[in-house]
Amino acid sequence: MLPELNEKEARERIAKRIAADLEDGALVNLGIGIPQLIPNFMPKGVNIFLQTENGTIYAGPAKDPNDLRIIDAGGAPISVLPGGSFVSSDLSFAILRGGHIDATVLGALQVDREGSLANWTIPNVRTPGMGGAMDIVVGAKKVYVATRHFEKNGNSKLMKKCTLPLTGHGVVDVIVTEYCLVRNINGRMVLEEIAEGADPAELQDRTEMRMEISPDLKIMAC
Amino acid sequence: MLPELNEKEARERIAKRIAADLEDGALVNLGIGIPQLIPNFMPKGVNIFLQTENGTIYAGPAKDPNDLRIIDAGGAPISVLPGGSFVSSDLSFAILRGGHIDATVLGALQVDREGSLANWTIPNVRTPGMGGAMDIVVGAKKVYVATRHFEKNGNSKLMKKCTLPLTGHGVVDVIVTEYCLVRNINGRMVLEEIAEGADPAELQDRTEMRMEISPDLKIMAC
Amino acid sequence: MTKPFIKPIITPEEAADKVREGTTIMLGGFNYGGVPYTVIDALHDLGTRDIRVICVDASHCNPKVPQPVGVARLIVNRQVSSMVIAHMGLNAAAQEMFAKGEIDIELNPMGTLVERIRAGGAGLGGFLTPTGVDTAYEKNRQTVELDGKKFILERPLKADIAFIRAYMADEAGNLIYYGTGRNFNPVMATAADIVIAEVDKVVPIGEIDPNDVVTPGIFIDALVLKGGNCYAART
Amino acid sequence: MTKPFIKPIITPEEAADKVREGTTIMLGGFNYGGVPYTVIDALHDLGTRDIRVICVDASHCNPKVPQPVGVARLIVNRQVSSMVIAHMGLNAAAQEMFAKGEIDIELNPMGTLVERIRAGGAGLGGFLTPTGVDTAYEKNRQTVELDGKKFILERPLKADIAFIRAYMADEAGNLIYYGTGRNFNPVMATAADIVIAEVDKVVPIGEIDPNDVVTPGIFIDALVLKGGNCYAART
Repeated sequence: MLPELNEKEARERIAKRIAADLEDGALVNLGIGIPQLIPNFMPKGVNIFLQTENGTIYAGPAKDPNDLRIIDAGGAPISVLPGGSFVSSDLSFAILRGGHIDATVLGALQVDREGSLANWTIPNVRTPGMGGAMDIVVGAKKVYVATRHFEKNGNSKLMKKCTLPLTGHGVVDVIVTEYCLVRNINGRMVLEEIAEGADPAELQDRTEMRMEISPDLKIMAC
Repeated sequence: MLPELNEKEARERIAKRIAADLEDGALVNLGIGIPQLIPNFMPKGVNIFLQTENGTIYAGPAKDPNDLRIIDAGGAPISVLPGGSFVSSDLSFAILRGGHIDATVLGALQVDREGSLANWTIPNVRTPGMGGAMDIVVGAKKVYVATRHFEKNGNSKLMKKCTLPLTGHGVVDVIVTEYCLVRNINGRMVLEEIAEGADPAELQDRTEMRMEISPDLKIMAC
Repeated sequence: MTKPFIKPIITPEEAADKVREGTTIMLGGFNYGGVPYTVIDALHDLGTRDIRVICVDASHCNPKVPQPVGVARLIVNRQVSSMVIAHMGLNAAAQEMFAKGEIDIELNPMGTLVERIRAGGAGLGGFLTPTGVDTAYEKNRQTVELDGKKFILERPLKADIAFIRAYMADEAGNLIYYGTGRNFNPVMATAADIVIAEVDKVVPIGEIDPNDVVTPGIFIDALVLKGGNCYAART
Repeated sequence: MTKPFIKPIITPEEAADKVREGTTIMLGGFNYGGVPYTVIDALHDLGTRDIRVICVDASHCNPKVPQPVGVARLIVNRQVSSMVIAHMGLNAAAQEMFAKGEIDIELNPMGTLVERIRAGGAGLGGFLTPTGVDTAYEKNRQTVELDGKKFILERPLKADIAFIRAYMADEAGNLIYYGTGRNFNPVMATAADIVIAEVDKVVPIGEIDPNDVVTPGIFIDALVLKGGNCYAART
């Protein structure tokens, strides 16, 4: 049996693991949800800089919760840190699509063995729209997917091939769930780390995406 | 015989006539040469606003001839007038190509009956390059050509068809020379005004471009 | 038609009244920020129907924010016949109308959307982007392959009227923005026949340094002062 | 490689020394304004050859200005093997070398040139422009017809290094420009692997308002202080 985690533990573990993987000084764009927890878990001495797609370079915590003049893409008040700036959306997306962001972390509805990501629509159920995600996944130097491993019904979100409309094809570099870290190494999906107490064979058994188990498989830091 | 004019008289007459044709309040881009004389000849009570392709909105006369921080496209010191601003070249050319300029006035090596203009190269002789002219002629709402009527060898610069490489095809709205004003009316080149003392038949005889003489032919204001 | 050098300050109602049935409008803003709330409210009160809207998102109308905000007011009021947007995740009403086929919504990736508007303003015929390649978004869109890489060919967008939002204008219509309220506004200012900017304040010429201007006044037809709507007040 | 948050201030020689034979560089500037003269001088003195240059114009070298200026110094010194530019009307030497086939020069319309650089920086595959259609410029270029209108398909431009010129930087590399010195500089800042900005002065973080920044520091690798060249002094 895979170790059970509650929602909070699972989300924080994912955020913490990605926080530890980000390069010091990296310029990072974070999606809504789990990715937003990452700044709370940065290792001591390692700093990342946040870009928001609505135009903040170097976003920081809000100073006044009622002031909506500086917000993140989700509409929450934020601030700009010293050394930061504001840009228009054409420049913001030139930054995102043009390869000027070191990493992005996004949530997923599904992610698959080809490195494809689906996170913008469940046809006939819910269509929030792609927002900026399609541009970000083609432009960021490194694309992290931060996602719970399973759907509520127990199906794995790591698929052989996404059945939902894609956000991007072959764009994902690293998948982190509460049970594992999978790295896309030249198109091979390699299970590099597994959560303490989880059995690789069982995890693979319950995961539709075929993973190549690293000969150097490690216990996931958390 | 067409009345003889010296260089200065000819150039000033052309500038003066175009100045009188420009709409009050128009945003205008002026090429190098004769077009630069136009601001000196604006009728009383009629104002135009100048844009320079290197990024000045509302250009005015220089304040300090040694300060090269604010220059026109030709490199001459200018100033920015109250209400003006500076833009980068991508925005400057979005303005020029995107139809946000009311009029441009450009010099010509040749201009022809199809409304085409050649003014950027004489192959194997001189190739200054097109600079911004190709963008400007496709984007300005109204394209004036300000040119001497004849080459030094007596050939007319108003051609049946340009023999030099084009700057733009079918882009010219008005041609003003020291002898006439020709307006492109839905592809018909109509001689609307002729200089005092010039005979339409003789002018046509010495002009390669076939002009349709307006039934309402007027003496050119100068 | 040349635009006036000194920009008239008009009422929100006068601004909204320029919209007719079938008019295509652009609305600045991204989520809560940089939205011309005051003009949108006037347009809501005027009730003009069959408005075609180009904007970033469908704003808020959801269990957390049940009173519709900004363009969501026009949508819920059935004034909007079509939209080109990138996101409607915070507008449950719009998603429902979309699912029922009651509103014509074209979803674009956000970077594609802003670039299409920029292309419209810049006189370009279109552009090639890697965004959306090999996804469902690519369907029914023209693609071009160059040097073995596939791109989607995107077309420019223009509007009859753009209602934008800036922080401050001078009397010549030069605009500066504040915080994340900049977003789509400077690009939309270039891509519509008529451009009306809602602002916090209008200052005399000279108070905005010509080097600091973000949107030159040449694009602007008129100014509207922002009103007291609770969102206008906070942005 | 992430770029440093606090930008090192390096010497013009250190900046110039990043250029190798075969390196493609972008040089900001338009005529006299916004040119990184100090770095260009260092590059001249270093004598590096086979440099591929992307810039607006070939600067000055003509009967009125016989001493070559800016990039004209590199051209006359035979350091430049190829150029993509829009204008060389004020550089008689370059025109002569071009006529003799001694330098490979690709002329682009200026709006096309700046847009190609922007496309390079923005991750686009190209764009469609009406500029140059039905002229000699169209020859050997791909065209696309859309809705009965013909456009030239233009491709992005990128460089290994961009040397740009701004008025002022803060320590985080945020840049503002002065007057017509802005020109191609902000766009070039987005389109090269390494971007080095020559500036009048570097101020502490906080002295440039985040709303006034034109080029965000994220694009910048290093700063150079402008030197005493007579043109640098006047711009």
